[in-house]
Amino acid sequence: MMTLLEEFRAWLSAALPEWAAYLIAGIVGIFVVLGFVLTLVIVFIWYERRLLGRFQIRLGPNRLGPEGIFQPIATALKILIKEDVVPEKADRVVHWLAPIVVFVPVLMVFAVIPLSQGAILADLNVGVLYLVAVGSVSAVGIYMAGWGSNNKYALIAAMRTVAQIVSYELPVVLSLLGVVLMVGSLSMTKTVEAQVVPFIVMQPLGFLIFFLGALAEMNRCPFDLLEADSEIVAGYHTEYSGMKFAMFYLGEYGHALAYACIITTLFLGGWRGPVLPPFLWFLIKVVAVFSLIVWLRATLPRLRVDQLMAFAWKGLFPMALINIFVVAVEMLWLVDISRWLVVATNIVLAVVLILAWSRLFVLGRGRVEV
Amino acid sequence: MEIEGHEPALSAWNIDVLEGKRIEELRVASQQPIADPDNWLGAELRRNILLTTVDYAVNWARSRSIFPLMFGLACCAFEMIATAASRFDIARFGMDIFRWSPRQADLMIVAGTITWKMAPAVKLIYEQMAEPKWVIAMGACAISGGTFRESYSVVPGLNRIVPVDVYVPGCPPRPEGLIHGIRLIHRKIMSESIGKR
Amino acid sequence: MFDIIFWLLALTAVVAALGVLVMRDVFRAALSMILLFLVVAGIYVTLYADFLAVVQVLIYVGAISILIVVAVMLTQDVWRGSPPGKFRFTAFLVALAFLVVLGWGIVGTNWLMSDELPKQPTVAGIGAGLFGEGGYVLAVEIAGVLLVAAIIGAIALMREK
Amino acid sequence: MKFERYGIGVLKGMAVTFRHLFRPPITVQYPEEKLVLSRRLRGCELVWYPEKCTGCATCAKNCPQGNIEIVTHVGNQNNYMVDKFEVDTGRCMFCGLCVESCPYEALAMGLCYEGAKYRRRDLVMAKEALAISDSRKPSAYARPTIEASLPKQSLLVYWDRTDGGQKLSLFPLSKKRGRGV
Amino acid sequence: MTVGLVHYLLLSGVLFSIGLYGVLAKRNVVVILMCVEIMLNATNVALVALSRYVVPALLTGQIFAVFVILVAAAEVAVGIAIVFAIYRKRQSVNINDFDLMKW
Amino acid sequence: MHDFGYVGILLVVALFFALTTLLLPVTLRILGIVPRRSSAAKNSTYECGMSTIGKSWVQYNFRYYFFAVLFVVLDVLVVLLFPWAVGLRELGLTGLVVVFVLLVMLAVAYVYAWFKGALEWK
Amino acid sequence: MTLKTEPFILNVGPQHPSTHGVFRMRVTLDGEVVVDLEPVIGYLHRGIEKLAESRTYTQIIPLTDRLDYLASMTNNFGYVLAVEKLGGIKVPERAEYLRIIMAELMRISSHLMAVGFFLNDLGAMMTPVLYMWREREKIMDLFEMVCGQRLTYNYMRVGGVSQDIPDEFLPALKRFIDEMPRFIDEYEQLLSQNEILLVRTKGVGVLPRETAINIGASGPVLRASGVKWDIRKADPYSIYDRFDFEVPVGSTGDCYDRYWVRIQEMRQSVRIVAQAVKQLPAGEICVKVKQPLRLPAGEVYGHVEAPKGELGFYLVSDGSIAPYRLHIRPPTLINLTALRDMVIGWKIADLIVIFGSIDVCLGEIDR
Ligand code: SF4
Ligand code: SF4
Ligand code: SF4
Repeated sequence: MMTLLEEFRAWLSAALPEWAAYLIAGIVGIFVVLGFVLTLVIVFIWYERRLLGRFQIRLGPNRLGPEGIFQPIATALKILIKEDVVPEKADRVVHWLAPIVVFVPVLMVFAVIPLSQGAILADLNVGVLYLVAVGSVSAVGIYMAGWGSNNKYALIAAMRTVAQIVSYELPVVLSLLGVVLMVGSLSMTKTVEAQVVPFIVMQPLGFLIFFLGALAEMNRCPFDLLEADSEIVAGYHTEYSGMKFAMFYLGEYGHALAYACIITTLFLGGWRGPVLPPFLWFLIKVVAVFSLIVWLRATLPRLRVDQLMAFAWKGLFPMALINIFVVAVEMLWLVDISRWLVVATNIVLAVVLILAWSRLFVLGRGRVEV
Repeated sequence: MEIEGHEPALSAWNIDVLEGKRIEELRVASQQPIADPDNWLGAELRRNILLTTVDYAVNWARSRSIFPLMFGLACCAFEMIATAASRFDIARFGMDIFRWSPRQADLMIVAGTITWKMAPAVKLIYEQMAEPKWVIAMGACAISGGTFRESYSVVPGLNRIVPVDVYVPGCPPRPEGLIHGIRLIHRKIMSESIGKR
Repeated sequence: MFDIIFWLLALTAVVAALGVLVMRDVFRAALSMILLFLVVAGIYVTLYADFLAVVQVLIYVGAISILIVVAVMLTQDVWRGSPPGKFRFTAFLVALAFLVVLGWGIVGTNWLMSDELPKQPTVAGIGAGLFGEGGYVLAVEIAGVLLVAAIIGAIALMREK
Repeated sequence: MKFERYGIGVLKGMAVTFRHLFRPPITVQYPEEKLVLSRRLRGCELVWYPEKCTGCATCAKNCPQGNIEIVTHVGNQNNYMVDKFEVDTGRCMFCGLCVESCPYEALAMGLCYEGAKYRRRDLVMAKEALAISDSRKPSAYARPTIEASLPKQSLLVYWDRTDGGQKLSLFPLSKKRGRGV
Repeated sequence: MTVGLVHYLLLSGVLFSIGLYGVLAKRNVVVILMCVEIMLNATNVALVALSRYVVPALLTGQIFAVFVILVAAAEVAVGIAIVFAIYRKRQSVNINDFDLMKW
Repeated sequence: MHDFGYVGILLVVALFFALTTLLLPVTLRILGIVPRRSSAAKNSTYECGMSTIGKSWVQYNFRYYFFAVLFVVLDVLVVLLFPWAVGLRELGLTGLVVVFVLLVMLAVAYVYAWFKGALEWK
Repeated sequence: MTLKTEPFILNVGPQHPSTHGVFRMRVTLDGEVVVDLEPVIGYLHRGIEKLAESRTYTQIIPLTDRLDYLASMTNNFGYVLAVEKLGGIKVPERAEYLRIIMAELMRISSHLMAVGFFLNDLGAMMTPVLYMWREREKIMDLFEMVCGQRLTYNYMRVGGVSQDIPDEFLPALKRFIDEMPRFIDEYEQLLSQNEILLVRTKGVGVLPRETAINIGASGPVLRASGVKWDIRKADPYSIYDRFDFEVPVGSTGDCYDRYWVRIQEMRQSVRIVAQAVKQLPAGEICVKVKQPLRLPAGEVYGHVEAPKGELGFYLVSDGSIAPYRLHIRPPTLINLTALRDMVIGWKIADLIVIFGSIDVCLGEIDR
């Protein structure tokens, strides 16, 4: 099936030379996607502030425009015209490059996300892996920011990035493997099409692991160690001001949006849904996932870095291993009998594993002899 | 502004001595209050249309999303937090993103008694804030030393070390009082012009 | 179009690789290396190896570079931790000689080129090649053993006696 | 430490926050709606009755920080005429000891709490600024006689009731919205 | 001349030589490790290019590249482990300090 | 390969976007809208209002280097499984057995690491 | 399996999100692990003890407000108790009850803040603080109703209290103590069983019983270590012997116990207030004392169980209108001495949590 973009290109190339059609189609598509992303990011910033306010029995920004919807715009404009301080001791080049390295991959993720039926920029054959791969680049940016600032708090945050990648990348990749096993392809559109039953039902454990891993990768509560403001002030962007800080800020919300989109696509059935138009379904699901993230943020304290690692390595990783193996076996023999049998076994598996692990696994006390 | 340390010089004693020296220097240097930056109050601005529009946009953005720098020093800090808490919620003014890093903050709310020992830190953090920046002196102590003005260890007023834009009296001021002060800051920002700089 | 992209990528790759050598700051050298990895991924894309490209980013940028950065932290005074060594002249000669021989070999060889279009998609093909019957199953298992050995070896090495 | 509770603790906590989502926010939209404050409020000013004051300076004596400056001269009925009555509200800690000690009830705490100023010198209140006027009402701190005339304080304790409590509603914002600044 | 196999192989050769020079000349073990990675990458480029131009219908070259990546990972892991082990003994990552005979 | 072309264009656009947003304040500064007043104190490192003691680029003690090593190796193994996952149906039992052996080996390494205490933060 | 790298020194504070004021810790870190800690205090040294020597006994009361500004009422209470002890002044019944009500409300309020900010230090994004602040606001409302200020009450006087409660006070207070247990339940539900909180606090920052006694810790910090010592029971002052309440005691002395003890103490305080409201007699609220007050020459030590521990006032009088010397024994300064032993070997995140669990107030430490 052709994507909308390809159709558009085919339509264009009737009139234009091949390369021009290609370029124009690409740029138009990209601007549609970018427009979607940036609007949604701005809306999300507002939405989170308001929702967090309501969770905390207060109002949140409500004065600029109807219900304060213009608040993020004012904030963005203000940050834009704020002075930009680069500390003298910092590594200037790295300090300047870091925001770009954080921000660009976030935008790149959206290349493979089907916003609606056929509305995908590039339906890559390796879409699912592409997501993880691109996602891991922005961690390098965070690391650069932390190191380049030449600030001890930022340095600690940078090192925590390493800890986080090291622990969460594996469970995330493994849980994605579960999805791929069920789809039989790495393409994102195929993934959506394969979800007659959303994968959150098909493999709840995989979803849980992926969700937790995603929380860690986008530095959200309870894994927001990189900017744990009660510990290390502002984390890796302690020394950033002005537009560069805004870039991190946008990047953070862009990340959240990206992961909300990914979770929607991979586990919630993407744009599929009855009655409403596909794009609306997609939007609703994304907002729902994001609300869940905000809800977690409003409730939970954060883990310590070694506990985070222990949790990932001793908890999520073995669970994910068992999960993919079971899923593989199911896909070979069980799924042909009945899809619902798979659902049932997987739910049982999830419950059993969670119960077992809660009993078995011990988070370290964390004291180190010095 | 750095204590360069090669290992032996890094003893706690040496650090203390260096910091003490800095306190004394600051103390000597700040015997007189800094004049209030208030000349805009009377002045009538003459600006052209373009400048006015740009000014308006700039000031609109600046005044409506101030990131406050939390600078709680003493009792007043708790009224400052009360201002941020649910009942008074300065998030309504777009101030819900509290920054602890001076790089990202616009408004320093100094709430509480400033001692001479703390004064270098206050000054340094003020200086590390990125432009444009504003300062509120909250509470009697920050305005004038308040209750402890006679004391040997207290700075008699924040305006000895940094210029203060708005004074909020009270001991501590009520949260409403602080919000009122913030609204004064808003008004001040709205009257600023980029042409003047 | 394709040519331009290739030359761009090739140039960046060489510059990035030279950057690793030239920079005294080990951290910047590591960043330069990461850039090289990314560019190599781009080169894979031009060679129709999409799966490899993604794996390149995932493994090299996401994992190996992280490990190297961890090791960078062991350097004392990272910002001037990579001074040129004693044998740089000899090394330069050796490398140059190697390059000349290699280049001569490459240019001189008459490559048997095939005009077929490359196989797409690659993932399933690689899967079949790695795990299918008649594929490199044994090699995969050996590689698995190697990796396990690497883990065990690394842990044994790093543990304190 | 084991995760013995299978994550139930986390879910319980989340239930609490979720419940709060459907409680009315306790926020007062300050510049537009104002809380009725305590009748004994010690606001950030003092209220002085020029005609009641005898210039005895008991208040100045009782002020812990000597914050009240009184200069008097002897008038023609052998009384004191107050030349200067100055309080530095930028320094006063509003402890109320001066008010409590005034034998003639000529000094009271003010009800004002919005005292922010741009200039330090504006905070020093002289005779005229201190004197009672329509806009400057005394509070009932240590003045039980005027207590009854002041409105009742709105209390958060009665937050789900409308009598004597702060009024709250689930969607307060759509109804009342202030300008940006 | 359009870009073809030779270009890719030359690029790979250049990268390989750069890596080689680094391995021989550098003194910081971590940098040496980086240079080894560069060399491995160069080989991979050659492998994939050969696969693309010589046997496009088969994916042998790419499969080989996968194996190279596998080995590279193992190599880095062990390499870093050695660096750590030596660092623990010598408090340094400078190769001049690694007087292996004195271990 | 068309799709990767779009990704490439997106990369260029994204880079361009990021660069312009970063350079916008620089332009605005020249126009005088963004203020700039730098001083030695402003450009000094922030550390809670105190001066930095010693240097900030320090040798940082990772106590999780075991995890890092383990991660690299396991990550490679896991990524290797993706082609198998895609072709699961075609590869059938053979593939499953191969992967099972791989997973067992992986588990062995993992369990070894666990028992050797590599999964403890020491 | 250690690796030696150079440790580096990090300033945590004075302007730091979780030093609860202007405390500064010079932390020597090895990676994330704290290997040494040097507390630096004095950033809020306001010279209260010195200022007190030049003020009359009444004028000192507002100064005591500013000691532990989260528990001003208790400070007032402790100070006037000391003065009354030296002066031999008998306080009217009603005033005694009012004092108890205020002190216990203050304890609830202070513990709310302690627990809230402790949870905030754990990273709970302000939510617990804001919930608890709601209850604190209610208490503030009540105090404001009585004495016109939200934070610095200046309410108690030598010989009684400054003013009687207004009519609407008691109904509001009754409503508050009726609903308070429900809110405490809610807080417990919010995080007490949360797995993350448990792994972050259980077994972290243990203060063994002996050490706690040796350093002279008091208050919840001491009780969490398993010592049943509460001045309200051990040396009943005012009229605490008339109330029926329990002293919650922890077992291991870790951060979780300190948290738990505080929550339980809030419940007990609610109980005390409820009893006091029931027994509240009518009558005088203050005995007349001669102004300015002169105390007989001599010295006295008066102490109360402040929310944070034993708050003592050591007063030396030479018969003049001002004290010759006033020394304050701040509970948190003493409790803080345990910090270094508790944090060494823990991570920087734990440092913040352990520090938060001690619940310090800088106004009191630096004085
Ligand atoms: S002004 Fe009053 S409340 Fe504020 S810090 Fe000073 S003494 Fe405390
Ligand atoms: S205000 Fe009262 S105490 Fe003060 S001088 Fe006047 S009459 Fe005397
Ligand atoms: S309120 Fe207190 S500080 Fe203010 S003038 Fe009166 S006695 Fe002095």
